[in-house]
Amino acid sequence: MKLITAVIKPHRLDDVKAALQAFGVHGLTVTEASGYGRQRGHTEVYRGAEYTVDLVPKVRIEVLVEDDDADQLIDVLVKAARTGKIGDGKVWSVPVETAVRVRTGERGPDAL
Amino acid sequence: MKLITAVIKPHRLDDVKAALQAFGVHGLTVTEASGYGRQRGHTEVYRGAEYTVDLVPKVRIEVLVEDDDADQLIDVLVKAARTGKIGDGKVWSVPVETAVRVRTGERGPDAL
Amino acid sequence: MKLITAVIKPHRLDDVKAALQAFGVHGLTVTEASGYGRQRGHTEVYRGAEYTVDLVPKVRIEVLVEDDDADQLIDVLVKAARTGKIGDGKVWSVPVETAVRVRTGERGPDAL
Amino acid sequence: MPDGFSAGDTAFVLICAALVMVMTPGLAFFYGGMVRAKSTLNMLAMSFLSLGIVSVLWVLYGYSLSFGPDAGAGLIGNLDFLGMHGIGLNDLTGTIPVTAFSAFQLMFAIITPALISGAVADRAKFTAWGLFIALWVTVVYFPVAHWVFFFDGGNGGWLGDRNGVIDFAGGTAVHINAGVAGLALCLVLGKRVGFRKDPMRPHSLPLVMLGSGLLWFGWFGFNAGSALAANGVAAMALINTQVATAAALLGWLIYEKLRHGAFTTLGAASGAVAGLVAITPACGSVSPLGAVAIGLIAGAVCAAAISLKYRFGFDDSLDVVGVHAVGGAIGSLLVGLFATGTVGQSAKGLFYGGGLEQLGKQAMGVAVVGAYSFVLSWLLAKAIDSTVGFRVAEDVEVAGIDQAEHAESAYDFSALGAGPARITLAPAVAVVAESAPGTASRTADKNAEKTEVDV
Amino acid sequence: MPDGFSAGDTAFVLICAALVMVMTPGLAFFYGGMVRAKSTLNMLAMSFLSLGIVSVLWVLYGYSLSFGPDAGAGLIGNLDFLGMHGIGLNDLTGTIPVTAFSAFQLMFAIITPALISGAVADRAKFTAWGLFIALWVTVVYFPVAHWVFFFDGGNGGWLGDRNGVIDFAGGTAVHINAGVAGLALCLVLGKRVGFRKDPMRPHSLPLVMLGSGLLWFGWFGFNAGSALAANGVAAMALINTQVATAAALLGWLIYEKLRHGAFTTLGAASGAVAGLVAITPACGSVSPLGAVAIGLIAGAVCAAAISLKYRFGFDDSLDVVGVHAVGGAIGSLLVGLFATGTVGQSAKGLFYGGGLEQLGKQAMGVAVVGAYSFVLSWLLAKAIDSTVGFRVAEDVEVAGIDQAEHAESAYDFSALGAGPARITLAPAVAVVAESAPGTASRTADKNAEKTEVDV
Amino acid sequence: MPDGFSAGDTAFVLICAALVMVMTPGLAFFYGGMVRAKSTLNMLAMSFLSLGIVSVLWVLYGYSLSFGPDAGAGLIGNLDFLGMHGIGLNDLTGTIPVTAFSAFQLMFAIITPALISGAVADRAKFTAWGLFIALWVTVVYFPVAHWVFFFDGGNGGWLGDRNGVIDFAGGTAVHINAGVAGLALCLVLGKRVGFRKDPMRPHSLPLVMLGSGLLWFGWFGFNAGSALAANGVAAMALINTQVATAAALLGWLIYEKLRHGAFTTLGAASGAVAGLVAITPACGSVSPLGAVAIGLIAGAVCAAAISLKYRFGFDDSLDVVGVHAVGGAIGSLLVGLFATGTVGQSAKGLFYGGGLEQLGKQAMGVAVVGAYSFVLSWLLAKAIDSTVGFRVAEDVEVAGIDQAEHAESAYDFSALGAGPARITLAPAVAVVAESAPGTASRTADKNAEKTEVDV
Ligand SMILES: Nc1ncnc2c1ncn2[C@@H]1O[C@H](COP(=O)(O)OP(=O)(O)O)[C@@H](O)[C@H]1O
Ligand SMILES: Nc1ncnc2c1ncn2[C@@H]1O[C@H](COP(=O)(O)OP(=O)(O)O)[C@@H](O)[C@H]1O
Ligand SMILES: Nc1ncnc2c1ncn2[C@@H]1O[C@H](COP(=O)(O)OP(=O)(O)O)[C@@H](O)[C@H]1O
Repeated sequence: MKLITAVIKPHRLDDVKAALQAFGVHGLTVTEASGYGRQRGHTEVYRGAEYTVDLVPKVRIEVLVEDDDADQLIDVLVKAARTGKIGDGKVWSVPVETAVRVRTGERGPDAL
Repeated sequence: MKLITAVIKPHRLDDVKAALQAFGVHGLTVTEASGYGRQRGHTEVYRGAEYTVDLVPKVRIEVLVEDDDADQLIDVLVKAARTGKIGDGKVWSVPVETAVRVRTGERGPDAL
Repeated sequence: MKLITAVIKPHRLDDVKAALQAFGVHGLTVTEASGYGRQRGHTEVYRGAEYTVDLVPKVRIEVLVEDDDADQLIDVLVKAARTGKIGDGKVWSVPVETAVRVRTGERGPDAL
Repeated sequence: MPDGFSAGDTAFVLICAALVMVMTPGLAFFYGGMVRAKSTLNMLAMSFLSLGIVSVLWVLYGYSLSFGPDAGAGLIGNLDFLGMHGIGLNDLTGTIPVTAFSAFQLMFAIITPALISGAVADRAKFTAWGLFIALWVTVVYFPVAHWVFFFDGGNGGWLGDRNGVIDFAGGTAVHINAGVAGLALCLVLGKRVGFRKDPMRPHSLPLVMLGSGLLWFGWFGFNAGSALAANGVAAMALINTQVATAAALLGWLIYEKLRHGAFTTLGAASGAVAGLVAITPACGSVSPLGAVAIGLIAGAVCAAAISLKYRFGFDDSLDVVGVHAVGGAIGSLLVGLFATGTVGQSAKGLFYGGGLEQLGKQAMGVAVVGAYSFVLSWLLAKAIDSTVGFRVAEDVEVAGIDQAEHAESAYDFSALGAGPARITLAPAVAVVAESAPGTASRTADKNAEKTEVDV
Repeated sequence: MPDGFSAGDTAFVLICAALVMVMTPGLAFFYGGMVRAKSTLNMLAMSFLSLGIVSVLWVLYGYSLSFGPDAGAGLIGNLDFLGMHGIGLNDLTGTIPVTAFSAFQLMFAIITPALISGAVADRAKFTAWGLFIALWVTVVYFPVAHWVFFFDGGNGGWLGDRNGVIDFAGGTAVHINAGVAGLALCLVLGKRVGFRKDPMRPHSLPLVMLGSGLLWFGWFGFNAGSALAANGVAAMALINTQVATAAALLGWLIYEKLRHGAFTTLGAASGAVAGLVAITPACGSVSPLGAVAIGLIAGAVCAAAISLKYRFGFDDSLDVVGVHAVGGAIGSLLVGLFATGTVGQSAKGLFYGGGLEQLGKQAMGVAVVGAYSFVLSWLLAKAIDSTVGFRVAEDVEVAGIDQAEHAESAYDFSALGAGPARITLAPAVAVVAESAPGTASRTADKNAEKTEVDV
Repeated sequence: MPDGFSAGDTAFVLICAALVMVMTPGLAFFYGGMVRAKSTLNMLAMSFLSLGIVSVLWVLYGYSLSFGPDAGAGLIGNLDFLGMHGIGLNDLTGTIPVTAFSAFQLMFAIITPALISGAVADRAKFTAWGLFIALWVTVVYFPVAHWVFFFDGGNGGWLGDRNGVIDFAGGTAVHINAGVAGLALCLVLGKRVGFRKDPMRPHSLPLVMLGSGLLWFGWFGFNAGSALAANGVAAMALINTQVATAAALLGWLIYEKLRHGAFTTLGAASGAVAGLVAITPACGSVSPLGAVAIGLIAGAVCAAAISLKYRFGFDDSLDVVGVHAVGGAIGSLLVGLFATGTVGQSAKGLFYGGGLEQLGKQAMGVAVVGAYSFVLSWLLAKAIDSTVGFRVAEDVEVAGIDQAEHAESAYDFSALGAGPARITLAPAVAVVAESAPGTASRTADKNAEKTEVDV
């Protein structure tokens, strides 16, 4: 099994979720994150002190998938998340040794 | 070494932490997350506009363990997190190549 | 490629970011987290009820790097994050199979 | 306007009515900040509901039952003023229009049941709460207000006018009354899930401080306004209110530092409220120095009293008993010691040569109101609980009562304004579509859904 | 002070002026809590800007245009009082200093444009908004206030003084006026990005409740103060305000429970405001029972009216039309039914044997103010939009208008107080350095940067 | 009540006292929102502590030192009124009860030290702060109030009554006094850890706006109430307060837009406060147009002045110097230019043909109060610092002073109400257990623990 992690722009989450559902993904886990990269931050001013905020809000998505679906799922995810503007984010996959569904104790594919 | 990641119901965190301590785990890292899956969300109403909130609050736990303890730890964790109701969550493990304790620079098992 | 994950003290983030930039890292992803470990928490009192808060705020950093830079990057990161006091945190690395830049679809090293 | 009318007194009482009104939102924030984020809205809504229900009942019959001509023995007013009928624009109560007096007193009737809500935080069905407010003000507050606040030259209320119990602004009628009712209510509803086990720290102390600030501010209207005139008594009541509150704030902080090792902001806010409660019955009869003494005592004693709920195991969630019942009793009884006889009235307390007589009267007032309120409140709560049911389901409580009872979330600070929890607005369309099955069904199985939420 | 002066009335009106002033911050919180966190500050700033601009214009010429001697036909005041020149310290309006009356009326002029801002939440250029306020009060509010509020024995404003339209405290001049202007404005600006599609739930309902609490509190000054004296009429206006608001709160909650299955706190707050709006024109002419009726009707009807924007597809973001235009019209018309003729004035409504005459006058008032305000507001908005531009860029709106227009974030709750978003203070040094290229440049390409922010 | 008594004036001053009281919580929110979340509670608590301590001292001896019969040379009051003894219920100050005047003035004494707290945000030991308040009001505020506010037909305070320094409501006695004391305090305590390096942006601007709104509201009581009567002067003071504040809000925004490229909400709030400060000494002697001028100047100048701390490197954390010292000085001096001689008093300013005389007096007032306050405040701070110590440990400051000094967290918005930080309630049991070793020990090694927290 694989764990696909994606760091994307927050306002793309809806579309990504929809695309993954369409693709047949039954679940995913989301965390709020911030990213530093090519995308510039912005400036804020408080009583004359100007601050540059160089981390921008991102959303981090984790999806467990069976090995065979991994590549296709990555493509689906990337397509749904893309705006073409700097800061669209990254997607990566790592190998998973075991996955368990807490409720039932099922392992492997059945855990999804 | 292995990294065990668990996504569970927030109100199980106490028991899981206790169980892991009992099992001999010296530390863990927790992040607030939200999950989408079989568990349904709920409806909210604001001035006549009804919203369906389909992500539910979850807690994400990460624990580094030595290879030999991994399976047993997963069992302990799953048992402690289980309520038997839909939405109990997932636990998965991935292989870790190196782990370092920042304070001392110790590596491998000593880092835990 | 490797994914380096670091859990550090929040007020070290600036220095770590600076050190990584100097090292040539072009991006990273940050999440707020809480950690349980050797570092003690603190006590709070609300109308006579004393609570012990045993999770302490941490910051979780994720960096994708090419295999050859991994070890060096870990050293840089550990040095920058260190205060020498209990609670400095952990750094670990896991193998990454594919990494994609959402904006362009570039894969592998080019995705960074 | 007729002879005897005073524009100055009217201006004062009308503004004081506005000040007392703002106490109820203030209380809502004071309470709302103390609960967990997942039940904040319910806490706020319980107070706002009192604003809604009591105001309407007051016009319909509340004013008449409380301040209509005595129906006999000083127990209750008659029905002459149903619907506030027959009250002329220029009829006076003392030097002010009757309507001004009625508006001022209405605000007292609103905040009293609102005070009770703190005892049943996180777990009361909203409809049951509304029902309770309506019944409680009718059978408890209106009569008690008549006993204590209705003066008619010896033919008024039996406690105040006929038996000389001194309660300048409501230590018995408002605070003991509400505090004891809170005890009855939390006994009937039972403890919150996780009481003494789960963490239940306040989700926003700045909100609590805001509430205490508005309460303190509005309380000047509550106490000084009770002079019903802008005169020396009002001025004395006002400064006594300020210094007693300040002293209680210090008293609570000192107790806390000694007992728990820290000066907490929640302690400062709680001490201030305890002082406001304690000086309420006394502000019209003591000196500023007496007020300081009353405040110090009330602050320290209430700080200690709130731990009773742990010793005896009743879940008076936001310490309505420890602060309002205890604080109200302290203030009412201390009148018997500190009344100078030279401020609002002539009865002297023990320390001013008045002997024990007034103390006895005060004790009677405390006992009578406390006993009556406890019994009636307990019966009402039981009746409601065994009919419509007073408490929400356990999983609703665990998920947070706001979701099930109000279908809202108090906060959403996420970058996009929708939180990690994503939202689809489809139903908004349903709202406008003539046939809204989606809406219907969604609403229908809402409770079913609720049982899963966040658990 | 001269004969006819009343210290009591002056005290009352001065305090009422303070109460009305606090309504504008209250409105800011009511609106600010309803939008997403990323545009909260803009919402707050739009109201505070009105405090700034209108106060200055009022002194310069606003008071004179509104309450200067009639320039002809009751359409507008003349320029006698430019700069409030020639108003003696002891000159009186009725029984109070002219300055007191002027200060009281100023607060009305401030909140009216602020009310409009709710219709254009999240998307209006701040400079354009400031320009709109200045022009709008000049060509719309000041004249309309003259029509409705300026009484001069038959030589005053043409609606109120000359044609007997009853608007005690501003149902037409303030609420219909602002509500209709809001409609014009949101039509010109267009819908928010994602209207009816994206989640746009309130980011802080406690902030909304705070706003509604302050509005309710300040509104006593607004309505009772409009009697311009501390007398029986003021007292009646005050109690009517309280009970109508309470009834509307209940009316809205009931409608919502039936239609959407939940009693929401936002509904309680919205109902209260709807009630305050509806009773505003009527509080000086109806009985408490009449006020209850008006409140119940207003609460339920406004709760239904807010869905109009979905049916007709205009993005009146915070329901200025549904609450203020509709609520103001309801209250103004119901005066024609519920006026008793025994409170503030003698005209009787239909239910009190007055026939349809007053109702006709009321209808005219509603129609005239509504039509005038809509046309003028639409023209002003168009003019501004086609010159300086009224709306921010789409990516700015998506990123949150606060960043681009105010260079601030409303909240930062992170452990370190800088949020995951790290900050460098270099520019603070630049601020003091004589040559601040860093600052300059940074400021220069700010908009460029903005276009990337958080999108 | 005796001859000369006015119910209208009494009503006015009593309500104004309540308005001034609410300024201190308002200030707490204004300051509390500007600091990082981890030190919000300490910021709030510093203001509330002033409410507690000063009120009690006022009754004990503060009123007597400030407003007791002059002890000589107009330097200080005597001890005739210790414990407010011997003040009859109906004794009058002018047309109002002495108690009303005393209560009104007490509120001034409370907010002045609270204003100072902004200069030492995030780092002052709470006990040391309490000690400072007590000493400072005793040796600085009470005497200075006597100099400026005590009038006794030429035998009163040496600045106001004897030398004609015009300070209607406290530009010197309150604002310069507090502002300069803030400078002394932050010099003694030193800079915050990370000053000019770490991000220190406000954690909640809505809280700041709430504070500014309450300050603006309460300030009407502060300024208009200083007329001590509901008359033409009070009305003029009120409208001047409104328009000067509005103009200053605009002045600050314009400066900021030109200098930093954005209209910030914090700038709007800060400008409003700067305007309120500047008009305080002048509201009783200038015209509305003069008030607008004073406001515009104060807003722009203060906006520039706050950068002084960066140039000179003192950490006046929340700009007490830039806003209160500078704003107070501007207002006090401008009286010498804009006084019309026709409002509250007869002295004419330069622009009204009064020559430079009054300007000279004003300059003296500014210099005297500034110098006295700086020296005494510096000595007190030094004394406290070298005895009990004034500043918390560095790691406590880094972790957030709230944890160590108040053992609380300001917010907890997490789903479960316990935040990612889990909590065990064991001690709550300990609280009730007779022997509470757990509690004891936990309290004992609290500081030890603190040193690790979050660092
Ligand atoms: N090396 C990296 N490791 C982990 N996350 C990264 C890395 N580089 C970029 N990111 C994440 O991807 C986001 C987008 O990257 P950025 O360089 O801004 O734009 P783009 O991916 O379009 O080139 C960043 O905000 C960060 O969250
Ligand atoms: N494929 C997946 N990848 C990652 N996380 C998942 C996946 N499926 C479910 N989850 C997480 O597990 C949680 C519980 O899953 P759910 O399907 O609701 O219940 P259950 O696990 O009991 O069947 C979800 O809320 C989500 O956080
Ligand atoms: N086994 C573990 N798995 C995952 N994270 C851990 C583990 N042990 C510690 N951590 C993280 O590292 C942080 C620091 O660990 P701690 O034991 O407190 O100090 P130190 O690392 O200096 O010995 C913890 O707060 C936690 O976030």
